[in-house]
Amino acid sequence: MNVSTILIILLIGAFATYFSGDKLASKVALLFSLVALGCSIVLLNNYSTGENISVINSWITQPKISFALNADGLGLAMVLLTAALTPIIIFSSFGNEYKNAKAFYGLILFMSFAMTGTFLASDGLLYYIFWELALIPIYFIALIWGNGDAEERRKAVVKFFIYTLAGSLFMLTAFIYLYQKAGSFLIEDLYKLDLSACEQLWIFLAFFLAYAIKIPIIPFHTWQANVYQKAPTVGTMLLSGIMLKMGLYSVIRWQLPIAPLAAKEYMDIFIVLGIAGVIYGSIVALRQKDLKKLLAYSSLAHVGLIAAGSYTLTLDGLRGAVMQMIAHGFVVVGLFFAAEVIFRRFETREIEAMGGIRTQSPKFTSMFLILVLASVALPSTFNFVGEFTVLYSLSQVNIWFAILGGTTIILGAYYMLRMFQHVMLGETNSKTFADVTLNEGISFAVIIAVLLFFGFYPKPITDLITPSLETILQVINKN
Amino acid sequence: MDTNLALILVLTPLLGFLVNVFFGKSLGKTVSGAIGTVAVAISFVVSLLLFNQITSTGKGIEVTLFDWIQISNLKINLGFLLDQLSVLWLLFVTGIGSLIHLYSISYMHDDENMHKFFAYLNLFVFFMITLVIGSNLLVLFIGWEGVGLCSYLLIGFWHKNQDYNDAAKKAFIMNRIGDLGLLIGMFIIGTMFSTLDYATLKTVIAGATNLNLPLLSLAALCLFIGACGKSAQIPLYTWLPDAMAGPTPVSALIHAATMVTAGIFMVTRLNFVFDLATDVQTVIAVIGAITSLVAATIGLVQNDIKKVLAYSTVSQLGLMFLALGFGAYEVAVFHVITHAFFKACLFLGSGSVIHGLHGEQDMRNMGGLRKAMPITFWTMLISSLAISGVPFFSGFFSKDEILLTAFHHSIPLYVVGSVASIMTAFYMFRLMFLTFFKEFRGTEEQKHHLHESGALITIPLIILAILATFGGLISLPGNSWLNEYLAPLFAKATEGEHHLGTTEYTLMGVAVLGGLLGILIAYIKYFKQDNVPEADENITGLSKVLYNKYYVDEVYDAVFVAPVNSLSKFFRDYIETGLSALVFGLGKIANEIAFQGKKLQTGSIGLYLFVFVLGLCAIVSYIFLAQ
Amino acid sequence: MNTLIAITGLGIFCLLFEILNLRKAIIPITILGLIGVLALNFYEFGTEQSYYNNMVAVSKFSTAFSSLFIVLTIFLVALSHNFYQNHPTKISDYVAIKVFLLAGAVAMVSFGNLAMFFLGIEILSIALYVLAASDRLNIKSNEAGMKYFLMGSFASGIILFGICLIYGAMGSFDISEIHESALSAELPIWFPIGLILMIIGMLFKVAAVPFHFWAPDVYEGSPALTTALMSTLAKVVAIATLFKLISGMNVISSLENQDLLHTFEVIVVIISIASMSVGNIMALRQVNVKRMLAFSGISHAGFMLMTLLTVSASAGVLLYYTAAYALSGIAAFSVILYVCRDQDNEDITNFHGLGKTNPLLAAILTASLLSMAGIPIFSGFFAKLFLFNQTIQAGYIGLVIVAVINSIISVGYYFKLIIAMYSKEPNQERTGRPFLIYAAAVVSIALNIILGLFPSLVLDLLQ
Amino acid sequence: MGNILNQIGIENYIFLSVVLFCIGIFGVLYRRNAIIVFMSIEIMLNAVNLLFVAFSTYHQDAQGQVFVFFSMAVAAAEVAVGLAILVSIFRNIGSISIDNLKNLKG
Amino acid sequence: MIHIPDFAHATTVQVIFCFLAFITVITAFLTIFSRNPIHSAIYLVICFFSIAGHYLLLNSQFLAVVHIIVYSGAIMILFLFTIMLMNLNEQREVHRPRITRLGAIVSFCLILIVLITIFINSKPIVGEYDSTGEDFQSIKVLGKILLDEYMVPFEFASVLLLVAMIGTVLLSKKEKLNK
Repeated sequence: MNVSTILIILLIGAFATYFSGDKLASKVALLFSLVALGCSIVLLNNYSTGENISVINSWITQPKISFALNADGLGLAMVLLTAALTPIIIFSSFGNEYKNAKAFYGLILFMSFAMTGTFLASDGLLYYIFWELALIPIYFIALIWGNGDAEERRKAVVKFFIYTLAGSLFMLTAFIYLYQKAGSFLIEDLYKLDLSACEQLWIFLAFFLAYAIKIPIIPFHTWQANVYQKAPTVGTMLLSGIMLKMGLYSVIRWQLPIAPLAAKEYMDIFIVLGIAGVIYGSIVALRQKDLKKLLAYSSLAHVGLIAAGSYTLTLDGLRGAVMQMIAHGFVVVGLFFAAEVIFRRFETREIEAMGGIRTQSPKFTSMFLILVLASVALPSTFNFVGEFTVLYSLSQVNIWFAILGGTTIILGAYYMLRMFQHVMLGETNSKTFADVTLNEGISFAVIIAVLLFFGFYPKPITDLITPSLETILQVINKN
Repeated sequence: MDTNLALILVLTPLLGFLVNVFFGKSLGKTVSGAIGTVAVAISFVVSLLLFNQITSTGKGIEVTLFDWIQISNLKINLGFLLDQLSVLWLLFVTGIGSLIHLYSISYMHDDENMHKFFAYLNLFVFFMITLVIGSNLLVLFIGWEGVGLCSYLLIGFWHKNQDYNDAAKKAFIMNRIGDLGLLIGMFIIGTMFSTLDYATLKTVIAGATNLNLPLLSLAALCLFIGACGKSAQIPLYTWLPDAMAGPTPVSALIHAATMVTAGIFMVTRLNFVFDLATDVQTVIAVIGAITSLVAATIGLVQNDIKKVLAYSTVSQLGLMFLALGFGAYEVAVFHVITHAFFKACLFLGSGSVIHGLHGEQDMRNMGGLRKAMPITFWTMLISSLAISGVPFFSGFFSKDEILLTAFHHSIPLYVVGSVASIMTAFYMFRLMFLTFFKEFRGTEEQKHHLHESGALITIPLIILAILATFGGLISLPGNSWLNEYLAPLFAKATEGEHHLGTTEYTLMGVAVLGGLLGILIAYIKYFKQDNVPEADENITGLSKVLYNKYYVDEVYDAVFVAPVNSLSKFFRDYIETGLSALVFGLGKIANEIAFQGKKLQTGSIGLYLFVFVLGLCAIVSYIFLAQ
Repeated sequence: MNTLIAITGLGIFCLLFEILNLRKAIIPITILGLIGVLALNFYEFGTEQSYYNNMVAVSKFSTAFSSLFIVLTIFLVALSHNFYQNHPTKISDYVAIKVFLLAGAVAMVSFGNLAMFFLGIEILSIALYVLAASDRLNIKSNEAGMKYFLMGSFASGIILFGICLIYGAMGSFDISEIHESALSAELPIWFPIGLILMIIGMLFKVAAVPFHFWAPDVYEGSPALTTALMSTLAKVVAIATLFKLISGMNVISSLENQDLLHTFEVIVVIISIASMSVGNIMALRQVNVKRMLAFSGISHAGFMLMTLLTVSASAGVLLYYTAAYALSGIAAFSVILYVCRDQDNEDITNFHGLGKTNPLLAAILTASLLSMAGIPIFSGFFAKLFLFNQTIQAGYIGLVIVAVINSIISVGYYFKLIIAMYSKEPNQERTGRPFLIYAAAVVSIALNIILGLFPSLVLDLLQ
Repeated sequence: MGNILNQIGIENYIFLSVVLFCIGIFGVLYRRNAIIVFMSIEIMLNAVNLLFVAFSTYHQDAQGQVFVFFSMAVAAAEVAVGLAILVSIFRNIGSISIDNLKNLKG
Repeated sequence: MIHIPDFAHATTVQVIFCFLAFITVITAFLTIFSRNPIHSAIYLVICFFSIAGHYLLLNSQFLAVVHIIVYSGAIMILFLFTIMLMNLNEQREVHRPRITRLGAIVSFCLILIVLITIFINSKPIVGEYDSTGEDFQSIKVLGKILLDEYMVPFEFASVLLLVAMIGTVLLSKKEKLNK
């Protein structure tokens, strides 16, 4: 058993879902995603016992491209994130009726497949293929099942697709260039390359464009809020919960080790960009009228901090970034789900139109509040562990980075609590708000349990990711 | 064994919280209240056990549970440190906590969400214990933010009122500003010493040569900013008066006795750091003094009974920081304890009054309650005497020591502190006179229902009044049990150990006289002359400025909040749309070129061939002629 | 050679069927015949041989491309069944012309003598003129035929002039002789001029800027099946022939000898960039799908021209690219034929809601468009990848960056169609599920994806 | 008898052909009448044919002349098809001016 | 290097060449400039004849004959027939816009100048033209080459003509629609 098993399960699952018909689709999808989760846990176990679970097969001879999947701690952590979030996301959608559900759930599984592949691929081109493949399902999910004015949605979605594709094509060019130098797309060979500073800079920038758009880092974020708002909530969860992490993961896995000189030389600039995202995102989030848009900008702020952490090139920065990725993945999925729960009852996402929910639904309020608090990195949630580590690493580089980045805990609290106040508190709304159903509650409970458990005991994850991050750091610091 | 004790200590309130959260509603109000109270009481008992152990062995207990966060040069455990300081704190946190829980059973009995109230209170106690007994700064930080969260929840307990919610939010955010400072301080300390553990830190600093003192001072300053946020010091104090929106027991427990003293706890905990940063100590002293004066002046004219107490709290906290600034940690701690007694008592008393008047908080509508609520009156009177520094009540000793310390270090600050003390006496007795003397000024309806509160309310009041009276005994001048008890904590020889000489007695006399003067003025103004404060719109002149708290909230709003909000609007409306337009612009340009290009494709064969020939000529001449 | 003979024979058979009144059987039998020819062609693969005084030279290159042409023709013939339902009396003519056209195409990639080349290109062109104008009562079709004919003959004249000058320089039409003497120092200037003129003529056939103006008009006006033929088979044939001309006549070395190589490469780069950019940008505002695909074809021509910069190494890449492009083109046109069979135009509005009424066809069209846009797992992506790889290897990184930017632009219009299919409400009933159209669409897209999954199948053929 | 080109010079034939070829191009561009345009194309082809023959003489080689036969066949075929298209256009719109063929554009 | 004929000592051949060339160019121009299509056709026939004259001058009699037969005999008849069929004998051409004419003239001059310049700039052909003295262009030789060496293209030309034939039929055949 090796890592390709997960991919196969998800791919088969995608097709099985499609052919199982509209009625069964959601359940089949859930089943397969759970199987994939189980499989990834088994693989994790195998990995920790030292078993070799990587795959490498020759695929195309000329140019030399391999079907290489390598599972190290970092990759497995991200795979686990994907495998854990997919069932949650699917399960959370049980309260909605989707027309043509078979295609919908099939696409979700397919997207999960592509994202898992991205996290596992250790051949540059294979990685690129998965990276692009992940784009197609979300495009259709947002386009077909999205909400809001159709024309606006089309514009937003097409912009999103073209924008992200634009970035990634430059990455492809960089990969081809690297291939010319290395004669192989395999990551080990790319790591070994000895590139001049100038080459590294260009390659770094090409990668940066792809990742900055995907993550997104300002000023490349303009697609984000609109797409989050227009996409169906499931799509938004996939995007914000997992897909953004593809960009961040790639920074650590590909960009930094391949072009370390450039990363070191221009470190400050990229950290500043990340931190600027933190501040800018937080400030813009303050005055958003749409709940999903607000969450989108909050996401912008958080990933900005993660990116800044990654670019510090310290073990702490990378480790904090990875932990924060996982934590943010869960919390953002939870928050968007909360928005969806409200939407199911109120049929609106306008913050102004909400309020007074707390009186009617104590359970929902509590869970939402915990998620809000996790999002503002209250200690004892996993987010705090990540954010603390990242901020600490920033302080190692320059104390001002930590101070500026740290404004996230103030501004974040400001906009999140303000949102919470207007959405949940206040006079009882004239509309009735039924408390969470069992299904909804389970999704919330799982997310909250994960966040709190790792908040107090992050060691398993730290232990999992540290060795591979150290390896990457060695590559970065090789000269 | 120690581990188990520590875990019982911490987890019982958490258990109480969980039980109340999940089953509170079905258990009924009384049961859920009882569970909450018992949970805290158990912690109190454990604290007593621990106290006993510590006093007998004289050594702290360290408990390490597991590795928590790993950072390259730091390894942070989730562990507890139970030493003299933390156990002392535990005692009054859990002790007063138990009393207030008891009190709340009755006080909150009419509220439909009583189980939640107890849940939050228990959660608060849990976090407070964590804060106190954490073995390193980061565990402290869990508690630190956790109590902030509970404060947020409890201030906004009546969540239908958006003003209360605003107050809660404000408290949380101002605290967070301080928290950032604390975090930065931690970062610097972590970087410098590769540890956040108190014990290790102390050893490392003690053994260190060539310390980077400026950096350490910066760290201390950042930590102090954290303390400012939590302990409501200038410039981050404005949240505390607003926090009175919460139920009165909350004000008593969180915003008077325990949480707000966390800053003092932290500074005391890290005394070895602050001792090295003398500049920062000066800053602390100055800020403490100014805060105490400013808050006292505002307190002079407030009409809301709880607001008066709130500003009084800020002022007293300022005094404590004054002491901290001079390195007199045990003096500050002493005042923390006595303050906890009398201020909790005052708050609970005011709660009793408010309870009796069905929610009326404006002193202009009170008066003459002495007869209707004798126990409340007497307990509050005792506490007022204590806070005013009338001799032999607990406040007399602690406040006196602070002023004494100040006098030894800085005459101007001593003067400021003394003035604040005189004002304290004045406004406390203003409160007493307006509330309990003369005739009742409220409605007939209220008058009809006036009654003394029940036993569950009065018993805590009585106990606290007793403590407020005799609390001073733990650190009598010249023979201080407290100083000895705390001595192992401090690096330097204790400062508070003064020889009682002429100067000291003179100062003591001056302080007593000052206190009495304040009481006298209040007596003349509000008893003899029968003044009642003016209605809001008639307040003019300096009082208006004071009544409106120097307009600090407005200034903050104009300087910080409004710009951020308008910046947000600006970003949202212009930058975002601009950036978006930029991206769409590229598409638009392409489309425009396409639109123009379509015109070129006229459909005319002649044109097509013409371009063909031109292209042919261009290529041929470029290849063959352009050399 | 046998392939050529077999194809011609098959064409004549088609005509005979009409006489024998076997119209119903004509399409199946032709398809079977073509499959037989394909087998024959496969059998020839790997043999390097020249026939009849080197008139026809069979090589790996020629057989590989011939196979591609035959496969494309099979699809096109299969699609003819439904397309010419209303013209039962002419169906044999249509099919026969297509088969002869294939003969011309095969001659164009397997010529050993410029006479064969010229005749091949003329057969192809004349067949195309006829097919373009074949909807005789439709003024648009007439106009398309006329435009194509006029400009095509003009280009033929230029090619002929080029051949003439080459003959003047070499005294021979034989490719291998030309190949040998191309390096001689004493060549008159006629030779490079002739070459350039021939190349320009071929650039017209592949519709490269600035010789592209005919393509959108002709594509739009021609009957849809003819457009399919032009945009797949004809384009592929033209670019393959151009490639074969340049490699077969040793053009690169010859130009290098005369210090003309650099300017030549500059020209190729400029034309390539211009074709991509003009094609992609112009396609953005088109409402007619055929016209849009015409511009898309122009841009793909620009991409394919990039292979001319690395002639010695990129035959395999060109084969792969053309196969990927043509197969997705066939799939796309199958769907277009289905959707627009009862319409008098091919506007995008006809595609509204196809995702709901015919999810399979919509998926196929989407897949083919994604393939053309170069999204992974479809062969279009690998085609671009190999092409970029090859081009960067040769040092033209700037060109690749322009190509990348163009790929981005192209997504804009491909997605316009996808959006129309999936996010607009259907405006018409679509009934009937013609088997051959579905089969052609499914098979071609399946081949496309298989090529994507196993690129080495094709890529290594010409290594 | 020597090579006739000794008296005339191959360059002159080239120039003649080029001029003739260009006249053909000019005609295609200049005239709107489709028939005349066809004729112009014929002029172009003939210019090439002439050059073929001249080169054939120049090389003393018959292949050039053989090629002329093919070229003639092509010309004949093209004219046949072109006129057929022309006729059907004429039937549809009653004109053979290529200026009327502007329906397809944009 | 333009080889300027020395008119004073011009050989007969040179005179004939100049004359024929003159005729060819002039009639070609007249073909284009004639307003009446029939006149154009007539001029074109003259042009073809003069080209046949060139062939004769180059001593390829067979080709000259074939040329006359194919062009003047077949193609031009086809043209004339079509002109008659469409009743095009009077001028029906709409007035050409000036820009078209200008464009045509510009491109004519341009391409002429470019091509001529290139050929002038090129290396002149040095030395005598060889004359092998062998017979290379008699019917016999041509036949041999055409039917032996060039057998395949010859056959292939038949395919070309077949396609043209089918095509023409296809374009002209009326059919019963929707049978």
